[in-house]
Amino acid sequence: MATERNSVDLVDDTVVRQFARAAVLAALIGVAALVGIPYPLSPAPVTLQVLFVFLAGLVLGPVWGAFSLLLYLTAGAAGVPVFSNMTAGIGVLFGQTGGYLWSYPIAAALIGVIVHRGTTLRDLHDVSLTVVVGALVAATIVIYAMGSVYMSWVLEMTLWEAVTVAALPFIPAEIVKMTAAIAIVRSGRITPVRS
Amino acid sequence: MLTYEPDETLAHRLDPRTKLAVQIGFAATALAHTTPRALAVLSVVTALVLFGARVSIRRTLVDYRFALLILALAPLIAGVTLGSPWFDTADAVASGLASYRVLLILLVSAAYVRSTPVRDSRAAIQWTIPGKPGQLLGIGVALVFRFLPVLQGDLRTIREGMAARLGSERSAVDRASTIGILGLTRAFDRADRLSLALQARCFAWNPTLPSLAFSRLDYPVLVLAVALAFSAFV
Amino acid sequence: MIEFQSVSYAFDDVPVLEDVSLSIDDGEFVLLAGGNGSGKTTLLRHCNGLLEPDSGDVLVDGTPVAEDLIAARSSVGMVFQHPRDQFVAATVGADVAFGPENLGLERREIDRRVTAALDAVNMAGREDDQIDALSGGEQSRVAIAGALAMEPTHLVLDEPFTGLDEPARRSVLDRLASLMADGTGVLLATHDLRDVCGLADRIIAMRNGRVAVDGPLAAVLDDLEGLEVRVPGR
Amino acid sequence: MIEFQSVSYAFDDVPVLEDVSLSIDDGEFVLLAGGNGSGKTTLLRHCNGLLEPDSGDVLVDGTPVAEDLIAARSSVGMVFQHPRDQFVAATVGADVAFGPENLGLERREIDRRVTAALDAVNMAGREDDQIDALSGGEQSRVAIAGALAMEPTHLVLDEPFTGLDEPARRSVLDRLASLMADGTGVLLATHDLRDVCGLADRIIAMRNGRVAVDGPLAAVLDDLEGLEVRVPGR
Ligand SMILES: Nc1ncnc2c1ncn2[C@@H]1O[C@H](COP(=O)(O)OP(=O)(O)OP(=O)(O)O)[C@@H](O)[C@H]1O
Ligand SMILES: Nc1ncnc2c1ncn2[C@@H]1O[C@H](COP(=O)(O)OP(=O)(O)OP(=O)(O)O)[C@@H](O)[C@H]1O
Ligand SMILES: O=C(O)CCCC[C@@H]1SC[C@@H]2NC(=O)N[C@@H]21
Ligand SMILES: [Mg+2]
Ligand SMILES: [Mg+2]
Repeated sequence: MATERNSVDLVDDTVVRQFARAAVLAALIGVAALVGIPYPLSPAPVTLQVLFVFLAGLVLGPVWGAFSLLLYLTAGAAGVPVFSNMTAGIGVLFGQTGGYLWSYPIAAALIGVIVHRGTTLRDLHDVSLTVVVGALVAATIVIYAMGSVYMSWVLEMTLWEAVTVAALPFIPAEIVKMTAAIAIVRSGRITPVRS
Repeated sequence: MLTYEPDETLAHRLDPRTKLAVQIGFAATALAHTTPRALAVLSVVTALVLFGARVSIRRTLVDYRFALLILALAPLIAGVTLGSPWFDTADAVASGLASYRVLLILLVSAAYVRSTPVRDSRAAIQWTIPGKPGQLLGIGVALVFRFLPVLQGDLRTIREGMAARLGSERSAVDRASTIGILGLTRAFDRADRLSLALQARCFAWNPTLPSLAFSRLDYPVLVLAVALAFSAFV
Repeated sequence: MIEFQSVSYAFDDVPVLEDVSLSIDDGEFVLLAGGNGSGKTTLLRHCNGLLEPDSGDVLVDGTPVAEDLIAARSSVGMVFQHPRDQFVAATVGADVAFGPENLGLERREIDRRVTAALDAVNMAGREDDQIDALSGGEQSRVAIAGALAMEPTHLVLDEPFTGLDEPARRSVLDRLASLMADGTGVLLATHDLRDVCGLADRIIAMRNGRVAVDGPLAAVLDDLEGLEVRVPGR
Repeated sequence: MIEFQSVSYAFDDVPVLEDVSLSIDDGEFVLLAGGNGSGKTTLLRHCNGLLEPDSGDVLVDGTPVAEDLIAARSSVGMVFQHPRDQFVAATVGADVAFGPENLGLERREIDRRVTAALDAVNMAGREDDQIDALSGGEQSRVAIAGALAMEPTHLVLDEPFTGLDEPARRSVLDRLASLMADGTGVLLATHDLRDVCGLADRIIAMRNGRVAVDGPLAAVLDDLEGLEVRVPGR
């Protein structure tokens, strides 16, 4: 019995806390993607996924935020119906919206790095609004750049055609999501785990 | 909804790693080729895969209907030009062929989803990705699978909890923000309780992995996967 | 008065309530007994329209619930089986005030009701406590206060005593007794009759979604045998 | 043996445990009684290092918990106050196997333990059931099985009987009795002594975070007055 126990290598308690949050957030993005509203102006549906990408970066920071999104992509690839309109499968990752999906971990990491200035998390009340807005805008640019470039390539459209259908129509919705993300973290009811 | 269904098909009997390899090989070559001839060959492969997993094409197309809508739109968008001739048929055909290969990739992955329980995917991840990242991704997939319905249930009970005390009398904005913030705090509370549960049950870096083994069936299929991957370069 | 007229309900084709008829008069205290999964919670959720019958009718004070949901929800107060499902605010005071606010009452009246309701569950002066930081039993009490503060004419409680300590249980029972004296009808689900049957006028026991027993406790005690409920003196 | 040596603990400066000393021997069944908010759950969470004392020591089999978390977590099995907080997998079998897997046992031994644990709680053959589709009582039993499968030498249960119907309660009690006979130490929190005190060796009653009473039930029955717990015969 003793030898058996000694071989157990427990996951550190602070890692467990961050990991559990990352996993639940990944599931939450799946819930947000359940109802994709098809949007007549674009070949991509309007969903709330991006809002949770924002929150992942803000609340979990660059490492665990990015991990959470990577886990989201892995779960979808493994057959958990977390992509828009309850779809799943590796095919979606290579499909026409694949560029957006691959951008999520990068966007979350970017937000985390800008807002927390590194891997130790800061109290979000100490971060100026300008920095938060700047981080969210930068992440949004990454998401749409990757989304449109990939779409133009995989569907053989010109880049400009892709941008007009895959980026521009979403700008108003994106502003709403940014506002919501800021309101949520400012409400103080969800705070980063800092130790 | 397209999900795993227990069955005895050829695809169900394959090791999940083999099936992952086939999908990746197929996607690689499909992304590299849009000639009608290549697409014809890939269509045959797709048909075989779907047959091997006994996937109903009609049902699958219904599940991917939103994606299909988009794939159908793309050639139109590509074809439209500002100014004469207003519609460029060559552009539209090129985009149409490109869209078609995306459809094939989606169908092949549908065969995986239909034939592979999440538990097998988890095992494949833990066996394939080395070290701690592989462990966390593997367990994480199982947790996402568990929490997806739980969080949906939370949203339902929040709405019911509000309705029972006449929350319906509040403004739409007030209601939406209450549901949003409550949904989030509840999810994070769940995460914090989940971490206690994991700790209490000895969550470790080196657990016993779910067992996986290649059978004789897997080897020819693996060869096919490698062939598909290499064909991306020809 | 709450009335069920041959109500049936199924979750995804699995029948959970079958041909249930019953009524609870004003000022009456009725226990709803039955083992795990017998359909108690499902029945209670019909009283204020959280669920709608597949067939049959539920009437509150003579009006079908579906016809006037607001009337039903303001006259039927409900305490959920899991208190955590019911909270809509971060602090005790804000949560208990939620219902009265939706009734459009004046601030002073709201404050009076919040104080009185917290008093009744032995949580006086705890308005500013965070709900997340309460112990399990304290959360159950706040959930009960939330329903009491609406001062409904009918109260529906789903196993309200699980987790409550002895003084809290007594104080809630006292409060129920005085409410009943003022004409409030009470329907209380439980599988432990020992604590409440002194006060109850009648017992309705369920089995497999059907009403198996309905009558005054003394008269039906023997019929409760085999219904998976705990009865006094055993 | 589990020992507390003048343990104190505060949540954000609010003292919740104050100078708690006690011990539970192997094979002993100790009840932890006390009203809502008296600190039972907080105390139990110290037994396997989910919380760490601000001052004082908690020892499991003579070793401070903080010094050897692995030993503490593998030898103290814990059943949470809310079973729903405890599940880490979507199906019964996967959940019960989680602990043994993380102990790094062999697959065959894991399967044996899962079968034995589910057997012990009358859930044999239910491995593939979805946890969310179980009734409340069945969920409680699966939670208990998850702790049993780790074959701990101490078992810590936080109000395991709330929500269980009569047959379920009996079968869990039977299992506890046979575990004790095999030398497992059991610490069970409750504020209703009526159901369990026949089996218990000793009662520890808490008030405001302090141990108010500690002794065999017969000897301390009168001292329990005013401790907000329900005792037999009242
Ligand atoms: N959301 C649901 N989906 C499918 N089945 C459900 C759902 N909710 C309840 N059931 C099933 O309906 C039946 C009755 O459930 P209900 O919750 O009404 O039981 P109960 O009498 O309240 O039991 P308990 O004492 O455990 O609270 C059970 O068999 C349960 O499995
Ligand atoms: N996370 C927390 N933050 C702050 N205070 C807390 C927290 N958890 C518990 N408390 C407080 O600690 C005290 C003891 O709580 P605990 O949960 O240990 O009580 P308990 O004896 O288990 O009660 P119950 O019978 O209601 O389960 C309570 O007053 C509670 O308000
Ligand atoms: O298939 C998927 O799950 C990916 C959907 C991507 C939707 C993109 S993300 C950016 C943009 N904003 C939206 O609301 N929808 C699109
Ligand atoms: Mg119930
Ligand atoms: Mg407790």
